[in-house]
Amino acid sequence: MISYVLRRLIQFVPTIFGVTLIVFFLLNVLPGNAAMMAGGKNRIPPAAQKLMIKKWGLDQPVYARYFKYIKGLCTADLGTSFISGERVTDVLAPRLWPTFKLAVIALAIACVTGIPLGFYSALRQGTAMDTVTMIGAVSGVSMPQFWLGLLLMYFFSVYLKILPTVGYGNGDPKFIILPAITLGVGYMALLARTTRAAVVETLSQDYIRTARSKGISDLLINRRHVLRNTLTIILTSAGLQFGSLLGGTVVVETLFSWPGLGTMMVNSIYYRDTPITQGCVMIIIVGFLVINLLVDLSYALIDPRIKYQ
Amino acid sequence: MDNWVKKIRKRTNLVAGTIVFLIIVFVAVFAPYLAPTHPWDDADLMISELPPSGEYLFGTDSKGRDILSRVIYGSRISLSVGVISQLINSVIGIVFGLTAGYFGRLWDDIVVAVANIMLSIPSLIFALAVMALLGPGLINVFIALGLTNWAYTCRITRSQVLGTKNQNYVKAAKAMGFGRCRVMFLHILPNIFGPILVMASLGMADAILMEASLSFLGLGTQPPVPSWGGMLAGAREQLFTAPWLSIFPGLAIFITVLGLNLLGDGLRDLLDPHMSETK
Amino acid sequence: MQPAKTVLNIDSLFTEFNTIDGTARAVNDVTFDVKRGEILGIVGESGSGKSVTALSIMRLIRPPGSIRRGRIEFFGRDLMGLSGDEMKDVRGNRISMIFQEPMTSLHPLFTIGLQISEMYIKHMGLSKKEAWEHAIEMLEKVQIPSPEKRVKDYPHQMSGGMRQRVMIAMALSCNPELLIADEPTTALDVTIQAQVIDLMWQLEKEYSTAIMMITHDLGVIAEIAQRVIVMYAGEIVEEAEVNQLFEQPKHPYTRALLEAIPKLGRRTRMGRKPLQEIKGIVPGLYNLPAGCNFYPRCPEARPDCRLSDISLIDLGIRGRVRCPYYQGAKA
Amino acid sequence: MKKKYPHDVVSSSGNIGSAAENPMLSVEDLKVYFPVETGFLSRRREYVYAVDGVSFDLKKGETLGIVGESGCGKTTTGMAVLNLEQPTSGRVVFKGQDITDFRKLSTETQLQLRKEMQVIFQDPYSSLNPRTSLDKILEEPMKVHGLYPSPGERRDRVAYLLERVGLTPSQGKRYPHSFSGGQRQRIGIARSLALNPSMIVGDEPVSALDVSIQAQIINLLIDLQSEFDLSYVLIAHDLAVVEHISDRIAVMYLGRIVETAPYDRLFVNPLHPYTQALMSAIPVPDPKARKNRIVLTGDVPSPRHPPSGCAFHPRCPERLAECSESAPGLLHKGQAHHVACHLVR
Repeated sequence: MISYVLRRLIQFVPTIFGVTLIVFFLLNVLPGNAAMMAGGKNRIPPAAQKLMIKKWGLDQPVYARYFKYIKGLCTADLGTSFISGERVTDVLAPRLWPTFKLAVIALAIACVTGIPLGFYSALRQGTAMDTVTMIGAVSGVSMPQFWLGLLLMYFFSVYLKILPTVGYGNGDPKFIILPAITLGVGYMALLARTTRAAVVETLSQDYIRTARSKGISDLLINRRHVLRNTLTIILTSAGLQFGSLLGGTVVVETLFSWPGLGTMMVNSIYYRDTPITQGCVMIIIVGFLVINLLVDLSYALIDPRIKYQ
Repeated sequence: MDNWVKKIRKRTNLVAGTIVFLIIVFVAVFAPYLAPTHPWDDADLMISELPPSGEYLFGTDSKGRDILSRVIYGSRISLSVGVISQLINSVIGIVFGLTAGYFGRLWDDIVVAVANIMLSIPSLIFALAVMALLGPGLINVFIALGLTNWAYTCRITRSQVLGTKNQNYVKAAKAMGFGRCRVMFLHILPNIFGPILVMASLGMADAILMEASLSFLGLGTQPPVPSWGGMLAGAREQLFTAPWLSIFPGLAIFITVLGLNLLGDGLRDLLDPHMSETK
Repeated sequence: MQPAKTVLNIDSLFTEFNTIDGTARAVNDVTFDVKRGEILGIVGESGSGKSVTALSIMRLIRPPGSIRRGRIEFFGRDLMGLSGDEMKDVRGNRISMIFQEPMTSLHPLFTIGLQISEMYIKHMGLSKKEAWEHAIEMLEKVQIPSPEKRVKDYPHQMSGGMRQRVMIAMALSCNPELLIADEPTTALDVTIQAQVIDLMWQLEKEYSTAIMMITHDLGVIAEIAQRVIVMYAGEIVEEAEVNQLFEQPKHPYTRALLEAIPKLGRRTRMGRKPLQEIKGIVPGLYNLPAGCNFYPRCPEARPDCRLSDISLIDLGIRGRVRCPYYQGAKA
Repeated sequence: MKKKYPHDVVSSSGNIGSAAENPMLSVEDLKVYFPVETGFLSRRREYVYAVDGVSFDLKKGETLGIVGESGCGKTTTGMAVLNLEQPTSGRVVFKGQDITDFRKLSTETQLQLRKEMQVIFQDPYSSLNPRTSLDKILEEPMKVHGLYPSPGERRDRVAYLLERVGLTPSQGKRYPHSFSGGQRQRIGIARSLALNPSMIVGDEPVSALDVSIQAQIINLLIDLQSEFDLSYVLIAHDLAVVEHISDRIAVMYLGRIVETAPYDRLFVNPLHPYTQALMSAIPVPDPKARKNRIVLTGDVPSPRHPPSGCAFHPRCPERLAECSESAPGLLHKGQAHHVACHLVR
């Protein structure tokens, strides 16, 4: 088990490395462009451009800049913003908490509703409830988040007037309700579908037939035998699909003017502030990787086949 | 063959998905004949923000353009994004997945490593980064989304090849001295095409959603081209005065994506008997 | 409990599967009984309905299958009339079952100790600790070496033969009156199969449990069974005491089957004669032939065999046979 | 249908299996090891010793049966002979040509060899490409090898093959899923004959079939042997089937041949304790013959960690002290009977 954990931890390093490589080169292959476009649509005089290029080290070759960037990463230095000249870490730090809070609450909503719905649906395969739940789930997966957000906003804020439309409201919990639901619904639908498929698959296994032949009550079979096995499948796919939730934060934050990493990222793309974009992308990806690492490590607790490897 | 007809009929999701998809294709192809007005040339500020009525079924937007016409033309954008970007995805994914799974060894290790790194970047984030590099525009959307999801196709293809490679009919083909290309493309590929097809239709749904998101964020298709996502970009500000601006383009995205998802689900049920015996 | 002669009495059992391809009559008018302490062999090829019969007795048939009609009397009580909870008290406790696939029939994420304990906790109301002790005892009975260590193992740490022993331990833990063994040795190697058969012999003597042994292997049947039922395409075609079945098979199918299998040493002793083939293919359950199901493949078929369904003829002490011409053919 | 049977050799003369003439296939000290992933951070490489020093000959027109339990390496041996597995060491010589390094041979030689050696698999469900019609399954190898160049000739050949294995040419348009297991196995046999091979390796060709179908396929294989002038290597776990078909039998245990003899010698006088136990373990379909069996204790050890010395010694009822120390070599006991056991000297 220790060897498994170690292996997973060590595998984490090249993945991070690979990700930085792809992201960095993606955002930096056109060196002059960044300076030219810096400051958005307002063109900068050529003299100033040259100065900026020199100042940001953009005259150096890409690989040299990459090594510098990696060196910086090791000391938690993500570079400085092209626009404001502030350190990227300083710009992004206050943005972390709102995004984290939004993602976690959305995740909680999705898990608490999606997994039981999928379970329930699988146990009542073929009934009307199952059909309704699964139609709901496929609709949830197909729903564009910004549209769902607009509909919710219209209903709760414009029509019922019980919730605020947009903004952070200085941490007022009322403000997070709509964004969190908007962000969570798609993921909830994904979880419900995954859970149902996993449970249906498990129910057809030979060892469930064995459990039935032992005379064990359905409740115990479902709670113990089915759930345990299903958990690994759900966790895997929940981890992999968590990326869709993180990607969704960008859209949802923009729609609700939520002061998180997502809005920051979109703005930095508008203004061609590459270091900021890069910082946002890296933080989101690391979040995604950490979640998947936790998922993998949790197998070791659930599945004895890994424990004894 | 009789059974095939029966089986397809019993799959409501497959039938519904196919019908929706065909309708969208029809609308996209015949848009000029179906749309009452031109989607952006007929702007007329005199008739801006009119609610839905007999004359303007879906109402008009702030520039006085007929929303119905724009939604009809928007199907062309969404459909082309779905088809073209998924085509790019599939070709890359199949080529890498097939060769990696079949040849194994170092090549497999490289492909798997790259695909895993790609899979560890959330797709929308990756697409945003590519758009940041290329700048907005429809062609760039094709490229960005075409490069985004190939790793999923690659992974599925590779795992299918690994399963099929050890099937006895593949061994028999080798034992008869068939060349690698013949074995890969004539014996393995046709047998794993089902799951790839499923991936493709679900991938199209995903691409359409992502294009809408990019355009909503202002980083995808640029105005005045009527992209469904782009039409919703400014809708929030008019939510109090003209809520219909938010309704119809979103509904169009929803129905299209739903149709493709149902199609994908239905295909999976049909082609993968292991999963389908539940219904 | 009053010692009864008959443990199980099945009367006109019909089990069907309704699928997109039509209705499969997997078990078609099957009637037989199992007596106290006997080993009843049920032999048949794939699709003969032998496994479905077993699952029907346990009432474990899942959709799209269903028991159409019939009585399944267990000590005089019709299992078909029991509620779900009452049936659960019968399963595992009084009738238990072993399955063919030892690799997949145990839950991969639980220790075998826990899986055996469940039986004691459910049916005898023992505490976890007591149940655990009993589980170790059971493992010892099925001759698993160092049971107090192996009880903490997970299934993936055991070989196929070991797992089948665990299945047997589990099945016998509550001392059931009837044990249904569905191809328990088919997935095992010959030397391991010999061990398991040996074990079942010993346990049968010790527990005097009636055993219903389902297999496709006539060799296994000859080794272990006292009475044999031969099934073909969902029907019983012959029933006889084991020696009689092998010496004087009555139904043409039984005869053909016995001729068709290669026997070890026969060629060395008698030279190579071609094996007697049974022509044609095993019929699909969706489109059974009219009249006698075996008619299209029967070497002794007569024109009137396909005119009407053939009923099972009761020969008293000599068993039963579903062929009106069994005597003529014998000569 | 009346069948002519090839004359049966009741008494095997001593020359069976002897190297008096050039054998069609000769395998010398064949080893196939598969590397396995071991614990992380450990440098030690571990192997599955699937085949660990196997030697045998196969004469023209002969049938060699290889029997053993799962994991004994019989299938791997067959696949290595066909070069569907790469041998780790040893030599495989086919018709006088060393084919061990198959990939180093010229393309023409490879094609020629593929044509000569064919295979029949166990599972009739996975051995046929589900997306290919019967006609195509049989025609494709002919096309690739340039046999029967005209479409008409090919069609005739396909029709002939189908008829010969007991199917009708009109079924050629159909796809594998519409056939039963036995019929599929017939198709697999027809495919293996399509290239007119001189040797066929059959990997458990009848063990997945129903009892009533088994006999059909066994008879078919025997008929085809004389008709097409074939040599067979037949891999099976069922000793009774092997005895019925084979001229000579090799018994394998944990990657090695423990005993090899003409079928009748082996049956009358099995020398190796494992062979004896294996024979005694087989349930005989005769209730009168219920007997005291030699029941081996324990499981077959993993080929990853084979026991020292004679691999059978932990389970052997008659083991000696030396059995755990040194592995016995194959000893010739006369009349082509070889055995590897310290008890037999």
